[in-house]
Amino acid sequence: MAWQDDWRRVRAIARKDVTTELRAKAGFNSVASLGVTILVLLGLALGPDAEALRNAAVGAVWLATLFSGVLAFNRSFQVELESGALEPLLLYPGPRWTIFAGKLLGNLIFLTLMVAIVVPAGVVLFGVQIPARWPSLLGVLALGVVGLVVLGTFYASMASRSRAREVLLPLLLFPMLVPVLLAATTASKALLGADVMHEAGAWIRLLVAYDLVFLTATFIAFEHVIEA
Amino acid sequence: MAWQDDWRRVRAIARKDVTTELRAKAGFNSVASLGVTILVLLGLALGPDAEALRNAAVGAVWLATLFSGVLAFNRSFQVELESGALEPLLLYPGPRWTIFAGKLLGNLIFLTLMVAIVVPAGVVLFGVQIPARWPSLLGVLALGVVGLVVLGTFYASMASRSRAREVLLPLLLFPMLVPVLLAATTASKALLGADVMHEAGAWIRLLVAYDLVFLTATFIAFEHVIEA
Amino acid sequence: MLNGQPDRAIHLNGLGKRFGIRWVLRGVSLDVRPGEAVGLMGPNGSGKSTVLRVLGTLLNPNAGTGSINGLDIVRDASGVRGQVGYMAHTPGLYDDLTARENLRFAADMLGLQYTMVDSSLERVGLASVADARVRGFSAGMQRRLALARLILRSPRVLLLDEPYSNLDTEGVELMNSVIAGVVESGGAALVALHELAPAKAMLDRTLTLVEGRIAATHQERAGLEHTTPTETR
Amino acid sequence: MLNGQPDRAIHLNGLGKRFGIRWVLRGVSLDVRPGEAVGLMGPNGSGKSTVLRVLGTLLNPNAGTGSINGLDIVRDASGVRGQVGYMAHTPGLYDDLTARENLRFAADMLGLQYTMVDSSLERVGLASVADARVRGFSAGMQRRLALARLILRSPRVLLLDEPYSNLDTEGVELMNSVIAGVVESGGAALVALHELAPAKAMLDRTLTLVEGRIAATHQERAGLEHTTPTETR
Amino acid sequence: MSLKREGKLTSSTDHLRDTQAARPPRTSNWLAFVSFAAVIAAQAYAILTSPADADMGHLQKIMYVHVPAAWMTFLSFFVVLVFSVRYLWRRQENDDLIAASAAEVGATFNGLTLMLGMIWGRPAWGVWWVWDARLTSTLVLFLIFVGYLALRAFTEDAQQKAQWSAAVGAIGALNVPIVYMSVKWWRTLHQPPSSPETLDPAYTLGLRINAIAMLLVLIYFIRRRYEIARLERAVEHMAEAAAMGGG
Ligand code: HEM
Ligand SMILES: Nc1ncnc2c1ncn2[C@@H]1O[C@H](COP(=O)(O)OP(=O)(O)OP(=O)(O)O)[C@@H](O)[C@H]1O
Ligand SMILES: Nc1ncnc2c1ncn2[C@@H]1O[C@H](COP(=O)(O)OP(=O)(O)OP(=O)(O)O)[C@@H](O)[C@H]1O
Ligand SMILES: [Mg+2]
Ligand SMILES: [Mg+2]
Repeated sequence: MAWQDDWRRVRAIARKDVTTELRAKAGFNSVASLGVTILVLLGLALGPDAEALRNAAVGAVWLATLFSGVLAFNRSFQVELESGALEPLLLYPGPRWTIFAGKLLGNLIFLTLMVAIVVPAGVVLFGVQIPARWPSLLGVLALGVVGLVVLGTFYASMASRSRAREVLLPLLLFPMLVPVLLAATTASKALLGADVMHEAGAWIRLLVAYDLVFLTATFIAFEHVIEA
Repeated sequence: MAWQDDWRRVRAIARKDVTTELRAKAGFNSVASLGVTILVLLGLALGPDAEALRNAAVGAVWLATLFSGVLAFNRSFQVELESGALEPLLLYPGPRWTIFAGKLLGNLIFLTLMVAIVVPAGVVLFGVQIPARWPSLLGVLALGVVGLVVLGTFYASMASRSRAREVLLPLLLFPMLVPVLLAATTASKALLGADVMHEAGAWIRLLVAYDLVFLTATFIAFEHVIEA
Repeated sequence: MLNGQPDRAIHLNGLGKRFGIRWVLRGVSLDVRPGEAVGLMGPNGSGKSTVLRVLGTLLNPNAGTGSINGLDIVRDASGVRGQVGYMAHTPGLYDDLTARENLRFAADMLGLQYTMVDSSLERVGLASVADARVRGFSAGMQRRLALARLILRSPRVLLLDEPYSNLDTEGVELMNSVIAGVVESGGAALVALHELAPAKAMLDRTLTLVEGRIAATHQERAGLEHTTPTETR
Repeated sequence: MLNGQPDRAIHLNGLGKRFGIRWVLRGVSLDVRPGEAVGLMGPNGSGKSTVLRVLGTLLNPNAGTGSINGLDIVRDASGVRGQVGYMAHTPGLYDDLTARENLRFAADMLGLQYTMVDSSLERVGLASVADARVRGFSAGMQRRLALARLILRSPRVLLLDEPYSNLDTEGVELMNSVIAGVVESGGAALVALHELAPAKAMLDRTLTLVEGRIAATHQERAGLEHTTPTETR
Repeated sequence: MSLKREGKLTSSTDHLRDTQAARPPRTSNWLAFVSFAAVIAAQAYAILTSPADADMGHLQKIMYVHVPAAWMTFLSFFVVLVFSVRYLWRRQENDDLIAASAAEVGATFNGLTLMLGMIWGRPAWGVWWVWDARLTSTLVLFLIFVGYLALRAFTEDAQQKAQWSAAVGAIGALNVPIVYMSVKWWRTLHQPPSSPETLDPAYTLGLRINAIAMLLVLIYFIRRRYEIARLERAVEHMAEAAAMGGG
């Protein structure tokens, strides 16, 4: 029974966040458009050489996801703060990790939708050739997104409650995401290139390990973070 | 006398913004560190090849300035909104353009300080060779920063009052800044390369024209924007 | 009452305001004479705050006209702002500045001497915390500071939205003395409130707003302790 | 009073709380028995909100101990949260959700049936706007919705911070009936307020807080209409 | 190590009983003297005994600061990790203050390593910076702890600050080896790392002596910073005594 109650809480939080985000008209659409805009900017700044662009494609897609994703994470806690709704949230009885899990789930849904727009846009804009083994590419994408969401949600739970949320979140998050960025871009590049599956393999293992380590660590740490 | 009153208002707003920003202790420091962090991310995403990185250097510096600058612009109006201080601000008698001018001045100071950190970091990290004609490079930089601040402040005055400010501002601003980005990067690249002064010259003229046009346009438009 | 002053300090005629398609004010007409303090009562959501925000030039009306001391609230918004002291539900202060810096900023914006800052801090009883940041102020201290900012501009017309909330007894007296000061020098005040008690002694009459219309006028000072229903338009 | 219930619903002993180096509460001791409603008065900045926030487990005390129905507010915070209904200065609602969605969310978090949502919307008089977004609600409507959320959890102990502000007469009665319901079933209430009038009939006694210490106790219901200074600790 | 000397401050609710703890801690001047004397001696020894490097000549002598500084960076952040975890475990204010002091000192050494490395790299490699694994991960490590310090600066409530930075410190330290591995792999896919791995035995003794001297400095700095933090807290506790005690 207890786990059912907990699961109901997790679902309620995720549902509320997604609803709010979709309803705040500009919410999802504009984060996705922003992702595309950043892709264009990267293209222009790195441009005009087509070869150089193709090489930069993977990195650009990940950076665009990262930069626009940060905004989404911050918003998810900001909703709580705007009219002091975090206090009532903290005052519900029941375990606190459900709050983290709910936020995590909401952000995961949100970011998955976003990636579904940014990645095709990147493929088109940067002229990437889609290889036969695109399912593995999707796998890399998913692992990267999980890493991004786990740490993003965790740091947002603090940053968005401090006074400098917009600055603090990327400042904390970006250096921590260096392994994800490297692993995801290098693995994707390997999969896009000839093949070298064994090379991509090592990076994918790194991504899996990273996701597991930080999923565990943040779940443990969240209780300490949210209560203060 | 009237212009003295106006100038006093402009100064008061700029001073208040800078004070707030400095007092929020890490305010400036962390925006500057974020600029450096973004440079590092760009370096990692664009891959280990030194030649590719050198080519990307100018673009990367501008992007890092842009992405961290956006945060600064949003903050400058957010301060007004946090406890409903925008309403009292609007209720002071006297011309509304002073509000815009004050914000503009504050942001210009802030961004100049930031560029003074991000640009040297970019030069070092991306291995840029500083050419003899570096004063013209500084000129391009200044023109670019002005364009960035003018449009950034203007759009922030709208975006930061909407619910989706973090997303809306870059979404409105980035496409508008495409000419600045292109002109500044191309001119800088030309100045960094052999020389081709006449090539850089055309871009610099574009920058000057852009700055003047939008400085005028935003001053006119601001009265309509702020009052709604 | 001063000479050459229009005989209506606050004037609204058939004011209508809608949000989206919902009409929140449906033809509100009222007049406040110089030297008069009028209360605006009514149930939650009846439109009190909206009336004050329109008068304070923060919202544009969708129908009807209004003026403050003869200045039209739409066409001459900037002139109106020079006359009006508006106090909202929220204090609207800069949390990272100190009390004194907040008022100095206001003085800069209004073109006033800094010496007035200290005297108004004194008046609201915040002189001892003048150099503390507003962030740590309690609800009532913030409201006092907002009051200090209000008196800085020596307003001719006060528009106060539930000004007594969060204030202790001493704070209530302070608020009343500010209102009295403005009214006695020929100004006017329109005060939204729910609880009449703290303002009883101050108000000449109260208007009751129900569903965006003036439903009743109540004489306070004249001793006519009964409700006069007025024609709703 | 129920059986097996501790004889003190709310208990504080020597509570101290500081922000930075400034002590805001300097040894507050108080007891509220089951079946009692107690008012907490005092000037602005005296620490009323802080007392309630510490009792509601939103702040950790820096000195002293406290308990709610025998549960320690620090060690057993989670248990305390299950018993307490806390209402802050601000309503704490999600602006982009409707009134009903806000309450359904609360029901999810509390593990309650959705049917209770409709009945509590009914009770606070918001049934007609149940599907409107909270963003457009007036100050008083938001407070009513916060009240609806409060009764959803059937709290045993109420901690209310200036609950009457923004409420019209009908809203005040509603608030009083909620307090009465809790108190009559053996619960307890601690209510911070400035204006005694709306709560007069409800409160058994009031405590006055001055500079972070209890300065006086005042009997309301027992008819002892004078102030008893108590020893400050 | 003297860092671990127990001062008996204080979980947030207990410290009232222990008024002893409010007394300012002793300062440690002797350690300042010893550690700086050791650094001067070690530098003098190393500079005098080491032969000029075949490629770099006397430039090589930067090594005696650069390398120990790098080691001290790692050591400080290890201290941060240990005391952050310990804080989350025991919730003692002391642990937080030690972790914070170590983070500040570590960030300083980290910055020093970067600066000296770059100053060295310019003549040695002809560029200020290369995207080598060790360099890049040192920079990322620096940024991680800049974030940590920014977080501390942006939060006001002491307990919130302690809990948040303990979590961020621990998770940040956890990531350091992963960052190092990933940057290394990223690099090695294309070309071997260009950082100098080979070290002539002629330099090792000088290096070791300098490392020990630098360790003393590190201990001194962390302790000193910690004492200052304790003094700040002591002021608060004295204010408390005044507030709670006086009528
Ligand atoms: C910004 C530039 C640099 C950074 C961030 C940097 C960083 C580091 C770090 C973190 C270490 C300690 C690694 C360990 O012991 O595992 C180290 C050691 C060392 N560095 Fe640097 N370094 C830089 C530039 C240089 C340069 C230009 C040289 C010489 C040409 C150099 C020579 C050394 C040597 C000889 C060691 C000791 C190697 C060993 O014990 O294995 N470094 N450096
Ligand atoms: N920005 C807005 N958007 C949509 N509706 C609004 C907005 N502001 C106010 N309203 C609606 O206008 C009506 C009147 O609101 P107003 O705030 O003026 O009421 P009020 O009389 O001040 O109530 P209270 O006593 O609760 O403060 C309410 O029904 C409210 O829902
Ligand atoms: N987060 C905070 N940081 C610093 N100081 C604070 C903080 N919260 C409250 N204070 C200080 O604590 C004191 C008590 O505040 P509190 O809000 O409890 O007063 P109050 O009795 O509720 O006042 P009011 O009637 O005005 O609401 C005030 O002096 C206030 O400045
Ligand atoms: Mg209102
Ligand atoms: Mg209060």
